[in-house]
Amino acid sequence: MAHAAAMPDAAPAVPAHQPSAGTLGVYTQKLGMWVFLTSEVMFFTALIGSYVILRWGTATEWPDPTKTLAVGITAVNTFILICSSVSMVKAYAAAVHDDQPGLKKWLLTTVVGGATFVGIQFMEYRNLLHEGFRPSSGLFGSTFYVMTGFHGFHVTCGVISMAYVTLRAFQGKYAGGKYEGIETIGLYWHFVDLVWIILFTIVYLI
Amino acid sequence: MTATTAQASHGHAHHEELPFIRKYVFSSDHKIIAIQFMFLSLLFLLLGGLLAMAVRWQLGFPGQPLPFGRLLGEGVAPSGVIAPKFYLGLVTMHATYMIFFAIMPLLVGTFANYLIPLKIGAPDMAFPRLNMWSFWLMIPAGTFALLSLYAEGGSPAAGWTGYAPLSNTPVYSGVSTGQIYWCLGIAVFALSSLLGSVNYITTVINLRAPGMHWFRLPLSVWALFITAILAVLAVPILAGAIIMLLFDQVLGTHFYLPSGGGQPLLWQHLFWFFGHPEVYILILPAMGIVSDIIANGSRKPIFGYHSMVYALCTIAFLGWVVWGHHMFQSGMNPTLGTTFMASTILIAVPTAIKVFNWMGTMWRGNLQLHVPMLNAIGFVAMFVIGGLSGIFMASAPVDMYIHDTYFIVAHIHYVLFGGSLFAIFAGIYFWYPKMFGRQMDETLGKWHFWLTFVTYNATFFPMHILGVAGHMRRIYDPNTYEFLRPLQSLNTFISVSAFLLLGSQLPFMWNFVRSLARPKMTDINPWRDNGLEWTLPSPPPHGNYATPPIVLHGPYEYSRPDTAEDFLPQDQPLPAHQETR
Amino acid sequence: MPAAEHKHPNYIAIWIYLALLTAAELTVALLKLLPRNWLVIALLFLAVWKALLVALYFMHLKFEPRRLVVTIIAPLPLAVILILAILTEFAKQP
Amino acid sequence: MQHWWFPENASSYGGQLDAMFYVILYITGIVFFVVEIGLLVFVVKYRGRPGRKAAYIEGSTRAEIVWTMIPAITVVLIALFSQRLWSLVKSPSQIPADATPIAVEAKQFEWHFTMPGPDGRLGTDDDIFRKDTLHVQVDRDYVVELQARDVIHSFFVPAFRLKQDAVPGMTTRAWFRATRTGTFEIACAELCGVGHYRMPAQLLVQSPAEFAAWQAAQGQ
Repeated sequence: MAHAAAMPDAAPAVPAHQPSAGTLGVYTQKLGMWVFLTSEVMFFTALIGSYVILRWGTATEWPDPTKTLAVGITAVNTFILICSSVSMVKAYAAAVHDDQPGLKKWLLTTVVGGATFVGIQFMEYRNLLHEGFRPSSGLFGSTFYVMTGFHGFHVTCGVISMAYVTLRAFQGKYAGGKYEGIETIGLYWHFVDLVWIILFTIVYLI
Repeated sequence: MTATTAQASHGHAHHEELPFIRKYVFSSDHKIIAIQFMFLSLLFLLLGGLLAMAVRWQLGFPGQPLPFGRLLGEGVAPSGVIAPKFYLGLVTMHATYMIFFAIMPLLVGTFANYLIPLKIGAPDMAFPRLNMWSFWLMIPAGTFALLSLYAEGGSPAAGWTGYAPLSNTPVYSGVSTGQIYWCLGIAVFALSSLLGSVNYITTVINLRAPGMHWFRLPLSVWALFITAILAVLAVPILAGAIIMLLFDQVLGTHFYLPSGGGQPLLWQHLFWFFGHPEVYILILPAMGIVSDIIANGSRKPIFGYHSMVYALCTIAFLGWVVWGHHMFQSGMNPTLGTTFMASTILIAVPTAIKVFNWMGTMWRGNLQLHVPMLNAIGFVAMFVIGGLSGIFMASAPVDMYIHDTYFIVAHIHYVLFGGSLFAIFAGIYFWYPKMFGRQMDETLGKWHFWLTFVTYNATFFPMHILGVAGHMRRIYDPNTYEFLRPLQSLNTFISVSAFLLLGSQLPFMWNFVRSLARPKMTDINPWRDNGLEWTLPSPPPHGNYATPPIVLHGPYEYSRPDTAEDFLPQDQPLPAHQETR
Repeated sequence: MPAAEHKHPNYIAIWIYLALLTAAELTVALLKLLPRNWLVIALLFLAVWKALLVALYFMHLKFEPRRLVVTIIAPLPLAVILILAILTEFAKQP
Repeated sequence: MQHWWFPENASSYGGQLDAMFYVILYITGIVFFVVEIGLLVFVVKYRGRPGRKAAYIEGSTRAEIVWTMIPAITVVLIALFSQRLWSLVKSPSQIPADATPIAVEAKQFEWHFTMPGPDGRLGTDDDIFRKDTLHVQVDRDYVVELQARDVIHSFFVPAFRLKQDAVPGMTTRAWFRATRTGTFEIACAELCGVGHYRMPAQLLVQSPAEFAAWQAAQGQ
């Protein structure tokens, strides 16, 4: 689909399943995903930056998060998300090596991991709201819910897309070493994991 | 030059006939999407213009009933007289429609979509279905924006900049649902704009035709590419900021509310961190379009192609570190203000390079004063005024007096109307034949240009004087202030000019609609342009190029001494195999 | 295609690495092993370390063409400029 | 016609700010005429004629260096001069140490002024409170401490060329010295709600004698 050779006379003989690369040396879907991820970086910059500024730029009192939030269960949740990232790269490796059973297995693991994360976060929200910790509970509540909420929204979108990709994998759409779709959605998945690593530290632990 | 036939026997363009709804409604063809964007944003342009007329009526004839004003309803205009709250709604929604739903989709949605794949020799965008989503998301975004105008409790009244805490506290503004719709509309708009921009960047990087090196890209594509980079990085900041503004209203958060420990200035910083790159999103594509048209109209290579590209990049980069100049008088740290003043004033340098290079292009040319060229020259002439008045604001101490006065209103309109809109007109006249296969009427076009040019200046130039006299912006009735009363006659003059300015758009509207029914033209390259799009039939088929074109040289090979014609399309070989650029 | 494209690091090793770093974070944070400022610095350091592992190995930035990596990193200073500028702004307030 | 330009200046630094405005006006005016006349001349001189071919010129590095350097030097000079003035009007270190404080609280759609009594200090018993009227003495330094009760307002004294936003949740400062007596208008310059247009206040600059008499009258 992409014809992006830089020189008119230097179009190399491209093997059947190898995506072609443009100026930055990556195929189109992956490039598009990276461009999208840079914009996601800026989106989370707005949210995390506001948190940093409101917490450390002004002289207001800030409660100890480890006292309000359930750090233990969230640590487990963090671990689950990291695990789903690992299963995602295993799925990618399986796709590259055309290991179809492996691909299906690891994709399913990833979807289950992601869904578990969302489920646990949902329970956490329910408990917190029940205890009276709300978005309107001062700046801590405001920033907490907006940051983790939008992260959870991203995970949910990821789980839905992953479920779709898994369905396609079961239909054999990635057979023959066609790994591009898996790698591209994987980038998004790892990015969401990466954001959580930062959020877990600065929201729950500091 | 050879016209590529619509039916391709092999290669990329084996697109079977699609049903009407897939071809013209839920189309993933970048050209159809561009035209959809154009129709939608021209409607918003007209609506924004009508709101401006109501604003000008109140300022020109304060307290007089607006003609047909009773139609607006007693709630917003008792006995036809615009109420103060509705006035603020008009001001806010005029700017919101113009910036987010007219100028930006016209420049980016329309021209980026239409020109990028055609000009780089690509079959379509990198992600055609995302592109379709980018347009269809504009429908809910636009619907929210329209709903907010007539929402219960009044339309948003905090200005398009939505400064907190006025914007997020219904008690202070008297507006509730209107402001919420406004936030939702802009948030959805942000998503739409993001999908489009990701597409443009990926397309330019990966889908250029063989031989289309970076320094063989037309300046319009360069400008649209850099614009897309700005949008990808700036628009998410707006999305984040506006979501927090929304949550302050609906979830009871306190991001911008001092009562809960929040910071009103945080909103301003985030907004302008987006807002200044946004200003360049609104002008860089115009510069690119004008560069292409001026080179074509002058029948000369663009003067200093490389420095034009570097100037674009410099403006885009500096655009990130100047946002504080919107906040000189906000109570920001004066030392920070100094930094922002220095970076801001430096932008004058790359801007000056561009203006002088356009003049250099016209110098010793063979100027074809057709309608697109007239509008392009109009752009240069008017953009200079907007750029120069910017220096007054960039100087922080001078800004202290003219900040938030009509001086800044004049400035923004010289840049956005005199700049962007003239370029948009130029672009529409120029690419209309490619889009629809029909030429717009030249005589009506000239009438449109000259009437617009005169009434436009009569409307906006006196605003500088209002500003110097201290006339604040966004005030419902200047006569409350003793020192503004002598300006009433000037305000009336401006208003009458503004009505004539709207009237001057009638030839354009008629021309645009009427030309759709004119006979099809046979000439596929009426402007004798070098761009790849002019090697295709008009309108080009779905999938554009049957086989990828091979690009052999830069886009501005006009009037070469060694060619008989005064142009040389990019896929035609240079005489004697000379390698240029 | 260059061979580097499909280089697979030992993902399980990185998984263990990440798990250990997470455990280290929790220990430092919950037992409050360090004075407040040092605690913040240590935790941020650990978080960035983990994020880098994810970016380099899971998102295989380590194996991507350098020009892609540079392009992706280029906008990050903007984020830093934004936050630092606003922080200076509010720093002057009592 | 005289009202179609700056109101007559009445502050110590207003003259310098106006001078800066005129400097920029002259510089930009020259550029304006160069560009507009240039465009006009080109349009007439190089207008298309059949059979003529344009000159094939791709650019000129020397010309571009010239029109890069001239604007660059000019704007750097403008920035340097502006910086000096900016610091004079807004830098906290430039606020005269012995300036008399005035507390201004802006609310929708009123100005609340708290002026010190004869002791020259705020927060004492002789403070004078006025709504929408501010009394100051000519040739004396004042520092305005701005606060906002609800939304952002902007303290704008056109005759002083002074503008400073009042932001809820923080105190902003601005200083001035009136150089002539008279009654001037204070306006709100930041959109602050439905009554933004009707937020005028009076600023009375009085001679020392008048001011002392007024101040004494308040104490009774």
